[in-house]
Formats: sequence, C-alpha cells, structure tokens
Amino acid sequence: MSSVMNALSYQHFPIYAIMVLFLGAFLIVVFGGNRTARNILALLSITASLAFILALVKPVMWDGEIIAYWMGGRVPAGGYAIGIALEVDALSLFFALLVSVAVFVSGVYSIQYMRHDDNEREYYTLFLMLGGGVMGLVLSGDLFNMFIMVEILTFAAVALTAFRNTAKGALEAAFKYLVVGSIGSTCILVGTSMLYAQAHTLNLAQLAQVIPGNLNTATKVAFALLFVGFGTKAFIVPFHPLAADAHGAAPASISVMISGVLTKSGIYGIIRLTYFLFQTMNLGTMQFLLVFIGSLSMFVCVTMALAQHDFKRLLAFHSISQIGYVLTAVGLCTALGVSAGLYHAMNHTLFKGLLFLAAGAVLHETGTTDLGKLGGLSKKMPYTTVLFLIGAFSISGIPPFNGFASKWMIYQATYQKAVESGNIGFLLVTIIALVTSVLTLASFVKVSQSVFFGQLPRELENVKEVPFGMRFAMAIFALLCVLTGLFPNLVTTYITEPAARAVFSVAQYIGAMGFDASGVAAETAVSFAHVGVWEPISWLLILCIALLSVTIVAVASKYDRVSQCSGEAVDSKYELFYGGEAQEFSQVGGGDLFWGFKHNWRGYFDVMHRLHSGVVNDYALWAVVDLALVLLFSLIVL
Amino acid sequence: MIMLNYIASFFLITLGLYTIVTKHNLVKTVIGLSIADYGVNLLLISIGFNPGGTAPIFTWSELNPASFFVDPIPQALTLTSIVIGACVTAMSLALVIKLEEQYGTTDTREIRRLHG
Amino acid sequence: MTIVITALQYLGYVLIFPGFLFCFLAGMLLCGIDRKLVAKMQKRVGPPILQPFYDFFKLCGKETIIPASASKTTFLMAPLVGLAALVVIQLFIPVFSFSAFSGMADVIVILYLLLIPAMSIILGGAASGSPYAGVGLSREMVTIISCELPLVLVLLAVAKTVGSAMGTGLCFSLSDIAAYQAMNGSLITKLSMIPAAVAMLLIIPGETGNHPFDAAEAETEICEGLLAEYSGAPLGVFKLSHAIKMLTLTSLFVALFLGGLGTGIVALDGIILFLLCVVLTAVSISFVHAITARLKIEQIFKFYWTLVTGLALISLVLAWYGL
Amino acid sequence: MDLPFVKEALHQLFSKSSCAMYPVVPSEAAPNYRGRIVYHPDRCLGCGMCERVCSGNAITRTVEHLPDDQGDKITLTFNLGSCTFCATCADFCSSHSIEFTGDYHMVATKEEDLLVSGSFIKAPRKKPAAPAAPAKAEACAAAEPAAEAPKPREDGKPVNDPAKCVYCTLCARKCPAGALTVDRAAKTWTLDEDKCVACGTCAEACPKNCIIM
Amino acid sequence: MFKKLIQESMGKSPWLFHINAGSCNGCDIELVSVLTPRYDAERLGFKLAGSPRHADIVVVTGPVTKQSLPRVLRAISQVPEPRCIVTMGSCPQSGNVFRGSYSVAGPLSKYVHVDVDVAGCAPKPEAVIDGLALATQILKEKRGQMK
Repeated sequence: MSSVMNALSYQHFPIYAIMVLFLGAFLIVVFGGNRTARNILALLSITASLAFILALVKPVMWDGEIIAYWMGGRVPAGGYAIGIALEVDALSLFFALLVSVAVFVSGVYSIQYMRHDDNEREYYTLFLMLGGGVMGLVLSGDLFNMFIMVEILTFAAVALTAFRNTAKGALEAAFKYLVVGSIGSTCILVGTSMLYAQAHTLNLAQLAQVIPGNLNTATKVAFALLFVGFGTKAFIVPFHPLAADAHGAAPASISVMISGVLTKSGIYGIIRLTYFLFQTMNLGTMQFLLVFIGSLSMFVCVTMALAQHDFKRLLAFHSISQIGYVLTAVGLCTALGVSAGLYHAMNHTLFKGLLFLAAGAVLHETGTTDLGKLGGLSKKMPYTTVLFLIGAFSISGIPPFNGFASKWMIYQATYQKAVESGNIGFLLVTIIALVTSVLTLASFVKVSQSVFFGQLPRELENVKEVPFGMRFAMAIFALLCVLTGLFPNLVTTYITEPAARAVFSVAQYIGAMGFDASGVAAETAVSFAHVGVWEPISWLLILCIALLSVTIVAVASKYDRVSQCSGEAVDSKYELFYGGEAQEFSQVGGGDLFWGFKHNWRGYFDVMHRLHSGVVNDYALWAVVDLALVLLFSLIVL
Repeated sequence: MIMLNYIASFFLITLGLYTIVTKHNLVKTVIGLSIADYGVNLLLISIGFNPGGTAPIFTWSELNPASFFVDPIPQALTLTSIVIGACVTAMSLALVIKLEEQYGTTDTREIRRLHG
Repeated sequence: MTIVITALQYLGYVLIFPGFLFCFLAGMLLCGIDRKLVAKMQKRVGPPILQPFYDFFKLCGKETIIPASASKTTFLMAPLVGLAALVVIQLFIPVFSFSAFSGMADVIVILYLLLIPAMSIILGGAASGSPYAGVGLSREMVTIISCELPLVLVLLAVAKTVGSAMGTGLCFSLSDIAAYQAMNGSLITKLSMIPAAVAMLLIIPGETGNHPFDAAEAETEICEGLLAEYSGAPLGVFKLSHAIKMLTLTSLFVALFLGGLGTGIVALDGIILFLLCVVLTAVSISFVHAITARLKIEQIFKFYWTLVTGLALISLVLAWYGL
Repeated sequence: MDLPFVKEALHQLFSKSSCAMYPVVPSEAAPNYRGRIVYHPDRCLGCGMCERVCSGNAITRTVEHLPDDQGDKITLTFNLGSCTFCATCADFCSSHSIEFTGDYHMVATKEEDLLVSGSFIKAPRKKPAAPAAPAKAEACAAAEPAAEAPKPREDGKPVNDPAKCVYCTLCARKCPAGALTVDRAAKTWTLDEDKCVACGTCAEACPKNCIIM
Repeated sequence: MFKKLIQESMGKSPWLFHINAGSCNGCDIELVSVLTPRYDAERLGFKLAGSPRHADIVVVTGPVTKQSLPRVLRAISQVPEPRCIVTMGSCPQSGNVFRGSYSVAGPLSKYVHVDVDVAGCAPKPEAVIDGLALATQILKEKRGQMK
C-alpha cells in the first residue's frame, strides 16, 4: 500500500510524464492497427503527460521546490553522480508545461487532420516519440541524457518532416534537416564528451559546480560546441533555412511541434548552458553574443518572411524571428529580460501553434498553401479566419493579445538594460525589436489579404469549414492567447517569474542534487520592476464601453440598415467596383505585396535570396562557419 | 599515444565536415556524416581509456582503491553513439533513395526546390 | 453610492471629455480647419469650416451597400472598432495635468494602440474583396512601416530625456512625462528635443494618411484604395476616425513636447489643447499638404527612413548623451 | 528635396483668394463667347443651309403646309443638347437670323428645355408666275445678242449671266433647295422657281460673280 | 430633427464621381477647372470622389460609346441612393458630332434616367456649377422622399 502511495508521490511525476509518451508510442506500434484504439491510446498518453506536468506546477513553480530524482535510486556515491538523474526546477517545468500543452493540442488536432493520410500508426508513434524526446530533454538532469533526447527528437522530427513524402520538398527538407541536425548533434556529443573528460561527470548540477571555476581550453571548446549544437535545435541564425524548409514541408501538427516545442528545447539548452553550466552570463561579451544572435535572427528572419509566398514557409521564418526575441531577452541577463523572454517563449508556442494549425486547416480544405492560389476564404471558413486573426494579432503584438504583453516587456527590458549599462547597442536592439514587430504585422496583413480576404478563386468554390476537432484544437490555443494577453500580471507572477527566478538560482539547482554549492554565488536579488504601464483589463473595459456606445448610436441611427444582395443572382450593384464589363476575378496576390518597402531594400533582398540557396552544402558550410566563429569567440572571451 | 587518438579523432571529424561541405553528391554527404561520427566515437573511447587499466567488470566486494580500470561511462556512451550513427546512416540513405526517385538526381545542387 | 458616482464620472470621461463628444467635435473642427487652411494656401476660398460635419451627416443618410463578395460582419464592424479604439487612445493621452486614464498606458502602448485603427481599416478594406483595397492595403501597410521607425525613435528619445532628468533612467509613462513638463516646462525648449519635435511633425501626416503621404487612399489612381467599397454610414465613421486621428496625433505631440502649458482648469485646458492642435495641424498637415505633391509609396518609405529617421536619431543620440 | 511653393503658400495664406465666387457674383461670358442660340424667324429665309452645315445634327427644319393656300409654316429647332457651338450655321446664314449669345446658362432637367425653336410663315408663291417664264426665256434670248449684264429680278431670285458663266456647277451644288440644274455639256443653267428660296447662296458661291440677285 | 439635419447636409456636401464615356477630354478639363482655385467648387462642398460608392452625383461626359456603355451602367448602379446623374456637354445627351457612328450607343437617357443636362461643348465652368447646384437640389428632394 505504501509503495502505491509512494509511487503516486509527485516526486515520480517527471519520469511518468516522459514515460507515458514513450509508452504510448510503444503501445501504438503494438495495438495501433485499429483507428479508434490508436486515437484513444494517443489521447490517453498526451492527456496523462499533461496531467502529470500540471500536477507539478504547484510544488515546483509556486512552492519553489526542486525535484531531484535519481533513476533507480542510484544516488551519488563518493561525491560523484553515477546514476541518471532528472532534475526539475521551475525553468524545466516551465518548458515542460509548454511542451505538454503543445503536444496535447497538436495531438487533438492530428486526429482529424491526419485522417486522410496512410501510415497513421507510424505517425502517432513518431509524434509521441517527438513529444517524449523534448519532454525528456527539458526534464533531464544529465547532459548525456540530453544528447540522447536530442537525437530522439531529431530523428522523430526528420521522419515526420518527410512524412508526407509526396508533398513538395518534404524529402529535401528532411534531408537538409538531417544533415545539419546531425552536425549539431555531433557537436553536442563532442562537447559532452569533452566536458566529461574534464569534469568526470555528466550530471548537470555537478558540472555546474565544477566547471565555472576550472575553465580551460577544452571546456571553452566544449562550450562553443554545445552552444552551436543547441543553436541548431533552436534554429537560430544561421540555421534558420532548415526551419523554414522543415516547417513548410511537415504536416501542420508537426510544424506546431517543431516550432513550438523543438525550438524551445534549443532555447532551454542554451539557457542551461550559459546560465548554469558555465555561468558566464554576467560577462558583457556573453550577453553580447546572445543578444547579437537574437537580434540577427529576429531581423533576418522577418525580412525573409516578407519575401515568402508560401503560407507555412512564411510562418516558419516568423517562428525563428520570434525565437530571436526570446534569445535576445534571455541574453540580457536581467530578471525582467529573462522573465520577458520566457513569457515570449510561452506566447510563441501558443500563437505560432495557432497559426500553424490555421495554415493546416487551410491546407486540409484547399490542398495548397501557396499564397498566390488562395483568397477569400473568410466567407467559407469563418471560424478559421477568426482564429487565424487572433494568432496573427498576437504574433504582431496588437494589444490586448499575448504577443503584445511579452514584446512590451522585452522592449522595457532592452531599454532598461541600455540605460543601466550605458551601452547604446542595446538601444539599437530595442529599435530592431520594434521594427521587427511592425514588419511581422505587415507580413500577417499580407497573409490575411491573400488567404482569408480578397476574392475567392473559382477552384475554391466548394471549400468547407474544417471539422470540429480541428477547430477545437485551434480554439484552445486562441483562448490561451487571449487569456495570457489579458492577464499579464498573473502570468508573470505565477509562471514566468518563478521560472526566471530559477534561472538566477544556480546554487539551489546544484544544492538540490546534493552537491556542494558553496563555490557558487547564492541567488542574486532579482527585481522584476519595470517602468512601463499597461493594464489590459482596464483598456479592454474602456474599449468595450466605447465600442458599446458607438454600436448603440450606430444601431439607433439604423447603421445596420444596409442592402446586401441575397440569393444567387448578383445585381451589378453588389459587385465590386471594377473597370471591366463584369466583375472579374482579380485577387491582389501576396507575392510582392509590399514592393514599396522591398524596392528600397532590393540590394539586401538580392543578397539574402542568393544566400538562401537551398543547397545542403551551403547550409552545412554556414553551420561550420558558425561553429568556427563561436569557437573563436569562446576561446578569446571566456 | 592518447594524443594521437585525439588528433586522429579531430582529423576525422574535420574530414567528415569537409566532405559534407564540399561534396555535391548525396551519398558522399552521408559518408561525411558517418566519418564525423566515427571521429566522435574514437574521441569518446579515447577519453575513457586509461593506459594499463583493466576492463571495468567487477563486483562491489572486489572494489578497492588500488583497482585500476578504464572508465566505463565513455564506453557506454560510445555504444549509444554507434547505434545513433547507424540510425543516422540508415535514415539518411532511405531519404537519399526517395530523393533520387523523386528528383532523378543525387546532386545536391539540383535538389533545391525550397530556397530563398 | 460613491461607486456609482465614480462610475458615472468615468463614463463621463469616456463619453464627453476627453472622450467621444470632445473627439467628435474637436476632430471634425480640426479637419474642417485643415481643409480651410489648405484652400487658403492654394488661393481658394475653401469649404466652410463645418464641412466635415456636413459630409458626415450626409454619409449617414446614404444607402450602405455591402458587396456580394464581402463578409458582412467584418465589413460593418471594422469602422466601429477603429473608432472606439481611437477614442480610447485619446483617453490615454493626458490633457496637460488632467489625465483621465493616462496612468494606464505608456508611450509604447500608445504606439501599438495606434496600430489598431489602422488594422481595422485594413481588415475592413480587405474584407470587401476589392482589388483596389488590396493595393491600398499594401500601401497603407508600407506607410505604417515607414512611420514606425522614426516614431519609435522619437518616443524613445522622449522617454530617455524625461527619465534621465527625473533620475529614473527612463520614463515611459505619459502621465509622468506630463507631470515632468508641468514642473519643468515644455520639452521642446530642450535643444535635444527639437529634431525629435520636427520629426514628429513630419510623422503626423504620415500616420493620419494625409497628403502628400496618402498614397494608400489615392483617389485618382486606386479609387480611394481601402475605402473603395465603403459607402454610407460606415464610410462616414471612417472619415470621422480620420479626423479623430488627426486630433489624437496632434495631442500626442502636445503631450510629448508642449506639456506644461496647461492652467489646471480642465475646461480651459481642453480649449488650450484644441488651439494647440489647430496650430500643429496648420503646420504639420495643412502646410505640408499645400506645398507638396503626392509621393509614390517607395518615396514615402525612403523619406521616412532617411530624413525623418535621421532627425529622430540625432535627437535620440543627443538625449542619450544628456544634452 | 525641392519645395518650390513654401513662400507661395505662406503668401497666399494672408492674401485674398482668386475665386470667382460664381453663384454669388454673376459672371459674364467672354467677348465673342458662343453660348445659347437665339433664332430670329423674322429674318429667316428658310433656305436650310444651316441644317446642311450643322455637324452635330442639332438643327431640324420642319415645313408645314398651311391650309387655304396661306403658305408654309417653317419651323427651325435648335437642339442645344446636340450643338457643338461651332457657329458654322450662323456663318452660313445669309440673312443673319442665327445669333450666338453670351448666355452660357444651359442647364435643364428635361431635354425639351434645351430646345430653341422658332417658326415663320412663308407667304404662298404667286402660283402661275406667268411673266416669269417669258422673262427667263427673254433673258436667255436677250443675253446672246446683247451680251449685256442681265437685270436683277424683282422677286429676289437669281439670274445668271451666261457671258461670264463657265458652268462650273458650284452654284448647283451649293443650292440648299436644289433648285438649280447646270449642265456642263449643254451649257445650260436652269432655275426651278418653285424650289428656289432666294437665299443667295449661289451668288456667294459663284467664282465668276455671274449670278445676280 | 436628425432627418432634417441629414437632408440639409445632403445639399451641402455633394461628392462627384466622374465617368468619361468616350469624351474628347474637353468636358473633363472643364470639370477639373471647376475645382481649381478660380472656381473652387469645394467651397460649395463639392469634392471629386474616387469610387462610385462614395458619390452622390455622377457626372457623365462623352457620347457613351458601345465599349463604355456596360461600364457606365455598372458604375452608375453602384452609386448608393440617393443619387443624381448629370450629363455634361452635348455628347451624352445626344451624341453630338458622333451621333450615328457605329461605335456610339448613346444617348445616355435611353438607358438610365438622367436628372440634369448641362449643355455646351464644352460647358463653361459656371454652367457646370449651375448644373451641379441643380443636381444638389434634386438630391435633397430625393433624400426627402427616402424612408
């Protein structure tokens, strides 16, 4: 009896949360021949995983407990960690929460979305392995385990990218991703082994205890290797073309996983690496590296996105652009910055997931994501349109949606950092972030014009709204987008600030595993104070009052007494004003909508176009060059 | 002796990366990945090697401060790494076959439908 | 009881001053004065100052046609949302020392709230399905992008100046900026703020979409662009929004650079604010309108990202080094 | 950037506008402006030349035979809605019965309001016109030996001077009523007296000035 | 009261939509000159609108060629009520010198009810102002008859 009670103790929940996903994958291989059984198994395992993680929120996040879990009870012997450990602090749990929510929604969505594909069994197996891999990565307390999980998730992601192997570019994207991803994985493995050679341990906490005082050439090289390795997982510049290819080619539910979950694992790895293992974030140059790469990703990807004319590929570039925001904010090494970065990471999972699901809904119904072939879907798919718009407003930072709340904190954080450090470079970052935001808005205006508004092409006359299951999945994300935007104080207080505090409590992280943390500075006083003011609820209240009064006046003055044609026969009165004899199909496509902007930047866009050549050798070269640069950086600076 | 191992392993890794970057044949790219992987394996096994050490097979009672054996953890890591390397090769070769079917070529310069 | 009175008071803020009624009257008058002034500068007599009111009421009396390809709800709701959002922005901007709600938002929030009316007009236009609206949308968006960068720089420069003067490093809150100016005089008297003020003056016509930056609504090329399919009352609401946007941006200018001129009496402050808005409109909208021809969209972009951004940047750098 | 109108705009702001203020201040048309047509039926001969030269088909001429041998009621209607105001009709009118005024106010809600019309009654012809035929024959006969200029007729109809006439047929072609027949081969010049309206077009058109009115 | 306000406003802010139905450009130039500082129709509230949806008064110039006829009718049908159609110059009223041409479908009154004719070739700007003022009166009457 007590063993049962013991097994139900929340101490065990992390490993349960990982294992139910892998178990689900295994069971689906065995029993998944039947669709119902398969769906039930998949749903059960993702729900269970979500439940386990949610159950951990109170003890870990709110009570500040750090769960140290030694697999098989193999506690450290002689001061050296021998067994494999899971260590869950608020940071890990924060990412695990994102992962489980994204996996859950994506799984719910898949049930309808993947209905028409064959090999559904393999799909769910790989899907659950992908989820389990990321879950294992963020909950792990062991560097080599992280590598294993990275490999699992890379494999699952590659296989899922190529899942619809008849779709345009799916195989190609998978191959590129595999090659560059393997380079990244190799980097992680070499880095891990070099750290092991120096510290003779693989436990994260122990590494964090040993390494910072004993930096030498080998550890510096290891740092660079691990940084680049996790960088490939986060798809930061210069690995962003892979993300674009992979997101664009994968099924939408997998795009959600790749952008919402996989990139987060890279960010998580970088945070662990810089804040915990090497504790180098107080170095100005280290902050510079992260902020520089973040800003670069932010800007390069948003401009690349403006030039895209495929719905999902465009979203993919935006995904990396938002990751740039996260990395920038995290790289500031201020409490507000980290909190803002994590907040944005969470929002990114939500709104980007929503957008990818909307893109998937469009693909599901129309069979294409080419912006030039779509248009006018708002009349056929009203729910999808509304949900998409919520996502688009969120990502472009329109108040009161969540993207605004986190971006706003990021601007505050960067500007405060600029003022505090007196470094005008951070000011530039603020400006880049603000401009990126409006460029994001521009490209989503482009998407909404060329997919949901404008005129309906004749081929799409028979398009219908997507089934309820898919709408439900999107609605979850949309609801979360609105809620996290409306209550930023609650979110920061209960979710991101504990996680951000965990980032700055390295000593507790080490101490929780039973290692001596005396050499590490105790938790520094963290302050989340910021200078701005933003009260979304009051704003919304005033807006509602204003809107209500406007509407009342409008209705009273018969504003809604309008004439709209009814029935099939269209009087020329209700046709669009157009120069021809009859209304013709004349959709303003998305291909080059913002030429007024691009015209002034044509040199830049030419260069970018040439750089993103699509040849795998070039991308590998970028990876190697990036590796070399980071190596140089870490050898000089650290 | 060990130094030579390290040099060799880094040489292998560099050679693998060089192959990936410069060779325009898909299969050669895969070979490059494998070579880099072997380099890593060599590195791992060299890290764990203690000259003169015995195999790390013992029971708790045999263990005493004087016993001297090679580090078992890198060996475990190497095994895992080998398995993963094999998976990478298998997976990428499968993709190469499919790519060849779809694109009719194995030249990476022509497999760039997704670009820009 | 006090709750009821407070609620009524706030309702009064929203509906009367500085909310709807003030916005409606002041915005429309501003628009009329602008048209009159432009006419004067072009050696014309010009429409009566009440002309925007006539236009608005006339449009209310017209038939509203919804094109068959438009989605009705978006088409009809977009103008109302835009109008409401604009009025709320106006509420957030302090009238000198009197601030109804300005403690609730800072300059960055204002920057983003200004996107909502623009988005409402973009979505409304896009919902009509007209190809002209498609082209107009593209130009409107590029105009927004163009104005955004210099506007950001101006706002950051102000935030830095006030912040370093107040000793907090930086200050985003509009009511704090107003309070600072009430104590220490207008910001425009500072040398470092003059380029920013000039930049802001040039941003105002771009943000409102006035001539010569009205490529998005070029009636002679793309048939009013986004508004091409609007008729009747919704069109009137858009015209009203445009008028209020002029008021909003000019009063934002007043709040940023000309604070401290208030008397403390709310009614008098309202009149002073309106008069200042008139002067600013005359300088930044009417005068610029009268002396220029419409720019092409890529010229607008170039203009804002070179000249205006340069001015704002000078100001920011000066503010950064405490001049 | 080039801003040439800065000074101009500032100057205009404080100077008087250049508006004509039209509805308040009435405005005269420029001299020689060709506005609304005024038709003087009392002067009209009814030749129809105006109708022939009108490019816009704005002029219609209706002839109504009055009973009891009172003559013909000839009505000319000028449709301003079809007029190009080229004034060719006035130029061609030998009796100056068409006049273009400076009244440009030609606004109407109905098309009828844009019609200018007038009519006159053309006295009936003295039917037999007995002396006329001999007179003509006499004139023709007399012309050859006498070789002197023929006399103008009392009724205002044209007389040809065969001595000068080269039979170029210009007069016949110009005749709005089609009353003249000229045969170049036979060298005859014949006037149909019933058709002739005595407009004088033939005399104006004659290059040799051999037609006498 | 509100209705009266609207009706009064209707007379003070007529917006024009100009359709060239094959005109020789003479009338078009005169119409534009109405808006120049010399005549400044804006002081009477006139404004050229870019889209028929915004317009109150449609000004048609030109003899309504066969090519332009369907477009003219479409554009006119898209003007919201109350609306007023003004033909400017002689061409749309009768075809003028183009009457009888194989390519002319006019006059316009064959197809739609024309409210005001402004004759002249081309009309003097003052005449155009007169015509538009008359159209504005008609507009007010039509508004009075609406619901």
